[in-house]
Amino acid sequence: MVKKRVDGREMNELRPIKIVPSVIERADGSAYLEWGQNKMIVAVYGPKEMLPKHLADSQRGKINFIYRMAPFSVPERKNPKPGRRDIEISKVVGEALSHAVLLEEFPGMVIDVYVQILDSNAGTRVAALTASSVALADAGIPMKDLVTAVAVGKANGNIIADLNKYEEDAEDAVDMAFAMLPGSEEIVLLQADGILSEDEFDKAIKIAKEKCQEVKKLQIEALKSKFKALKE
Amino acid sequence: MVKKRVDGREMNELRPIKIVPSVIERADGSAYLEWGQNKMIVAVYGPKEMLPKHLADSQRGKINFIYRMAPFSVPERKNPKPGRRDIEISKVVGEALSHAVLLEEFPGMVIDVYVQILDSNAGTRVAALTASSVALADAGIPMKDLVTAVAVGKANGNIIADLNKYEEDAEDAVDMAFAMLPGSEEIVLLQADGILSEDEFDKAIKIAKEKCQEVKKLQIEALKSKFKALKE
Amino acid sequence: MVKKRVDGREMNELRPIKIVPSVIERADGSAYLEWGQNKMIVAVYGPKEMLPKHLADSQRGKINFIYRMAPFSVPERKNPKPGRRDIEISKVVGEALSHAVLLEEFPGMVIDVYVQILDSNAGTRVAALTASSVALADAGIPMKDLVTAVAVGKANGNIIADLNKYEEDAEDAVDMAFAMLPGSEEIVLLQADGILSEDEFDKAIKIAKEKCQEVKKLQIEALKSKFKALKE
Amino acid sequence: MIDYSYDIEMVKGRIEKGIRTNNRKDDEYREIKIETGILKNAAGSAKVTLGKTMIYAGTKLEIGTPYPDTPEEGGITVGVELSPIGAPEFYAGPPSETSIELSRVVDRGIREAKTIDFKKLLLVPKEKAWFVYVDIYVMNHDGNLFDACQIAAMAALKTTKIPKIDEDFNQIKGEYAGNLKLEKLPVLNTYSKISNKIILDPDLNEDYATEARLSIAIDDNLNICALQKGEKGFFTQEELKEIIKTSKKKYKEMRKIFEKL
Amino acid sequence: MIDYSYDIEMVKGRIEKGIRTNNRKDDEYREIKIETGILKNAAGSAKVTLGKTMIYAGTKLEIGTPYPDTPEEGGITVGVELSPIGAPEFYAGPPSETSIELSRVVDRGIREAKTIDFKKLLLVPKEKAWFVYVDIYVMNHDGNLFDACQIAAMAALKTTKIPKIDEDFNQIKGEYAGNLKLEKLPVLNTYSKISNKIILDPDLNEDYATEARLSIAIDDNLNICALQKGEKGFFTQEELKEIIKTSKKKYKEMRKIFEKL
Amino acid sequence: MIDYSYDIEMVKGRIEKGIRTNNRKDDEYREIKIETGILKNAAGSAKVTLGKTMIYAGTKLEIGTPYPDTPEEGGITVGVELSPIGAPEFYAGPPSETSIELSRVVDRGIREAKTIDFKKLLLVPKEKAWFVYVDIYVMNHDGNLFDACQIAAMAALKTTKIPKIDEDFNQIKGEYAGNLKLEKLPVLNTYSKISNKIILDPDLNEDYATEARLSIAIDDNLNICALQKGEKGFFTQEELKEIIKTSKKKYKEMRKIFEKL
Repeated sequence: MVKKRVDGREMNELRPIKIVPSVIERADGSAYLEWGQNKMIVAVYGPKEMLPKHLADSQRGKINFIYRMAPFSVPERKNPKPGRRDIEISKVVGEALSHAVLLEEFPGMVIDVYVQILDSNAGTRVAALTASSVALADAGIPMKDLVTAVAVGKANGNIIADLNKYEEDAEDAVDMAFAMLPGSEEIVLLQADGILSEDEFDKAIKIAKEKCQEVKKLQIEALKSKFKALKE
Repeated sequence: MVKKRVDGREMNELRPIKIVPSVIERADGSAYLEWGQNKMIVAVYGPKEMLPKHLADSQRGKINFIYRMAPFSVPERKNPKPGRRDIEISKVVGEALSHAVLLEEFPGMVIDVYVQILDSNAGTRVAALTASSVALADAGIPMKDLVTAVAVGKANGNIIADLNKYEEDAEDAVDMAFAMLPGSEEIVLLQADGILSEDEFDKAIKIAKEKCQEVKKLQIEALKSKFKALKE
Repeated sequence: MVKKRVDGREMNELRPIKIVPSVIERADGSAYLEWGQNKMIVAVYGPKEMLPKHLADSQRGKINFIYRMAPFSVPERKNPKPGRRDIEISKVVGEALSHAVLLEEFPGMVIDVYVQILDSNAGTRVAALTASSVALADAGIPMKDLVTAVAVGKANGNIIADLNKYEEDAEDAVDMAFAMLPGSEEIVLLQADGILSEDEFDKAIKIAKEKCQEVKKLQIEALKSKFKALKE
Repeated sequence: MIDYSYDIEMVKGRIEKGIRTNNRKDDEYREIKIETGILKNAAGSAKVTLGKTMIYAGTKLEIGTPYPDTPEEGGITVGVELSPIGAPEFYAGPPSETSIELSRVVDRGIREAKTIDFKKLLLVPKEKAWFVYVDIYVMNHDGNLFDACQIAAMAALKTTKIPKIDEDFNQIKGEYAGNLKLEKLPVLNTYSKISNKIILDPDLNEDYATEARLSIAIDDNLNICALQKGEKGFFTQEELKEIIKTSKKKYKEMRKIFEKL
Repeated sequence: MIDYSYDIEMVKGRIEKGIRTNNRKDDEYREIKIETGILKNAAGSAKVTLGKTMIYAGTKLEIGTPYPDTPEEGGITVGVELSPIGAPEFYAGPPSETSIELSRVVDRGIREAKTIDFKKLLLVPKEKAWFVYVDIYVMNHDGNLFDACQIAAMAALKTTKIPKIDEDFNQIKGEYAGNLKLEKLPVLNTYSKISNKIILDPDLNEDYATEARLSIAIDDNLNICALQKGEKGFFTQEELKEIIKTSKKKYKEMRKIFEKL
Repeated sequence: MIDYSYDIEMVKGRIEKGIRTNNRKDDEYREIKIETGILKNAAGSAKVTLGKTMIYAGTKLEIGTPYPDTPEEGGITVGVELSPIGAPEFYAGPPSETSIELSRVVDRGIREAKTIDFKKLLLVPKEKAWFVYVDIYVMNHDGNLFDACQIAAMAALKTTKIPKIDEDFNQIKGEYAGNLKLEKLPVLNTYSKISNKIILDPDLNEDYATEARLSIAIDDNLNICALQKGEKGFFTQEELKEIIKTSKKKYKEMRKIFEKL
């Protein structure tokens, strides 16, 4: 008998993902993303002049990445003010995104990337990163590649892809946020909590890389369908 | 038997009003106002350069109106920090005041109008607006007219002028803040809470307009007595 | 039988004091100070350009003095945010320090002096002031004299020097923070809480002045040992 | 991006000639689309588009202590977030005064109409009652945020489920005791005065050209339950009368939308 | 507006020659006027003018939990607000360090003199006691805010009524159980040192020219109960002695003002 | 002051040639010095120097209410303060995002290794448990704050005494019921990638030249218990493998330091 996960998925099966670019009229680029129960909107504004000017870098542009969760997006109502978790995620996900963008083309400028989580069930940061690179492409920002992200980890003794909240609460749960540039396999995001042996880590990375290629196809399809729609 | 109100007033009778301009030596203009139990001081500083400069409007000046209640000015001690109510009142009363001031004469500048409520018993925002236009006149700011304000509304089935706190707590209470330029009858403030029929609304507006003319006389008298005092 | 204090000290005996200059590599000047149980580090950065510029004084420099207590430095854990006490101490101690520094030599500039209290047991502000003037000297900031500070006061009917926490909690306790320039005996800090007669005050000041001369020697020794170390 | 290149004077000129985008009439709303029940962690949720203005609203219920002056009542809190996603002029940070006014006008329209019977939210007198939090996100700003936010709030509230609780008053995850009952269905209508014309539901260009704004909440009995004038212009008494008449006329049309939810 | 056009050097020159505005003596206060009981929502209230410096103070009493280290005591909190009404250099926003120093010096003078017996504020040991909030607004700043604020605080406290409470410890609106008792009547005197002269009660021009400032609180037994030196200058021991002597002399004069309230 | 005059390109050039200051090897830590028990008001305390990076850490224990989802557990809170004492680029004010990331990485390394058994901190189920606060001050920043702060946190925790309490759950001053027990001794290792080389424990110059950073926490069983990649560069899978191997090798060396405390 083949073991399955609580929601019927295979060990390395992703939850259903839906990506729709160009959903916010006033933004320079945007994307709506569903990933299992997770729902979010990303908007990109810029490149534009960095203000106040003393924060600008005369050599290259900057990504200002802001991740926020709505009060109703989690089981217990969240305070509307950004918490320490929001700020940490904004920092590391923004850094991961920065690697892909050709920032040297925007000296002294900033690109604002805002993510609003509307509903959540584990894995919002990798979903946000995946959606953000679609929104950047939608905005026409030059990038060396998309950034593609997945969570991998461990629950109940199995190394699995794309944990849900129930699995994240397992006694032995490990949640690992992973992102790479799918062309070069350059790893730009890696955050993990929980106990993993070296072998388990290797296995998790292997799955993560495979799954990123799968997610990348969805990103490309979403962008293609937009440009197709534009042509028609 | 003629019905009267709990404090003995007629249905459309205002509480006693006292206005004294020029009470704050260091301000460019000021006024002290008592309206029933309400007591407040308004000070005007400006016109002066708007800082930071990027907030300035090169075509016209701005009114920066700030309304604050002292912790001891209400039955339950108020937190000294401004609340959401203070901020909303500051915005709408400031907009009402702006209509009367010849802002095109002060491009790029700002006029600060500060109101401090010291004691309160319903109707502070209309009292603040009434006092503010006296303080602006006291500061010599050119205006097309004074702004004159009253509260009207409903309590215990009657359409009445100038509700007190007791009346505001009636089951069917409606409190409507109203302000106009008494010369042109241009309505610049209108805020209402509570249930009013169309007919009741018309009646309330009619009373409000009459009462504004009454209040206007008190504003003019206060200003005259000041200039008279100056001449002597 | 000679009366002694709870910790065995004479009435006008200071607790052991240890001063070590130049403890923070990245600072322009610094000092570590132990005074009884009190432990703290002071760092000096500057003189440097005052920003934002509109806060600068074109005639003379400014001291920006910041006093902070670590959450673990007091018996009950302190909130890490600065409280009203921290802010008041920063103001008055900074003013006391300003008198000694030749601020006219730094027009438009600022010298930052940061004090972090790591452990405490009464008298941290005078200890901070004493340490700060060593750190300023360590930074090579020109001063007309050191500033030297002690606490004096009253406990259980005695006028005493350098109260500890236990003595500060006496029914009749008076705590008086005192600082002077030891050369000219110019008094630059004086803060007292609690009831003192005029005679007691005179006696306390007399002790304070004597004790300052004692503390000054320790400041000088600390600075000398540093310059000696440098020469070797 | 929506093209906002034409200037305020051009908008005024068009309004004077009675021309609105897509030949809209002065008292006509843009197309309204509502989806509800879209967010699982929210007790109630809605996505509303009013023309190109896009709003998300979600509700949460929490148990709290009744206020001392209403010991047998729960309560409601409405917050509007002008998300930086929704417009280049919005920024991340504490609520602006625009956001606070918007929150309070939407809140008052719902509260004053007695949309929710706060007594029905009571669990234990003086001790425990339900408090309803409505959080509204402006995700694309193309004008008339007041009405769009009110519709989103009403849609989220009307589809709000009350959590089941255990004997310790802890919410049981994913189980519900029933729906929040809305006693009334108030409608908010917002008007702009531009060049002495009054138009309903201003779009973003019309918002920019607005001299005075009036928001009016109408209840099930066609009474006025809240009013808010904004901006630096003025209204005459005649204009107010006209607005009230229009709003009473619009009420049935809008109510149908709420009834269908 | 008060004319502050003449510069610090001119003030210094005048002080050196012993000239003060209105021929005031070095140890003389400007005219003090006090009105009390002027604000109905406040438990106690006062308007104080010291020359042209104008202060409003109001008190409120609230029931709170005693601190663990004083389980049988209530407490007091003093806050001074430098209202933007009172001077062009004041601004709306969180308290400045000037405002915090002012609050704390006024608070300590009153607290250290044991003006209020905190044990008498107890209602239920460890559980409930009265806490007194004194909020002080500077409405016109013409110098010496320390003494003006202290007088206003004392006047508001001395006329404070303690609310009547029901068995649930809720305040009964508009009813009072008696007056707050002041056990002591401390007086605060503030001095400026300008060009080596010491003057009492500096006005605004003198404030600007001040090299060093000393505030001293004297209690009923002519003891010192609080001291605070401020500004970047210094005092000599002899100057401190002179100040203490003057303050003891002034005590009776000022106490009379408090007694009359 | 430490001389940081040579530029990033020079650091890169040196790293490429395999040259580090003081001939340090790529996987070698700078000298580590630890003093503990240095602060009396702290429940536990440590001063740590890692080369010229200097950290103070102190702990406090307070009784609080367990979270509803862990009714039988206490907890831990780690905060890192980038004190303006420690570097000219640090400033007084609310925590920066750098400080927040640092706090959370140190916290997770300790938490995920199950260093403290939170169940042992329970006093009364659902009602009372010990909460451990670790406050860490960066007093001189010469690079690799992650590892220096983790060492300081571990040293302060390992020497933390649990206060004695009376029957009312009040702490008895200066008396202790025993030591906080550390169940595990996790080690945090931080690596910089510079010009395609991976080096352990970057000093400040190396910090500036870092393209990508990786912090990895290893537990007693040589498992990975936390990972954090930072900065705008990337790692390859091979580089990660290399880092994990080095970290497992370093674990015993570092553990000895913790064991000696």
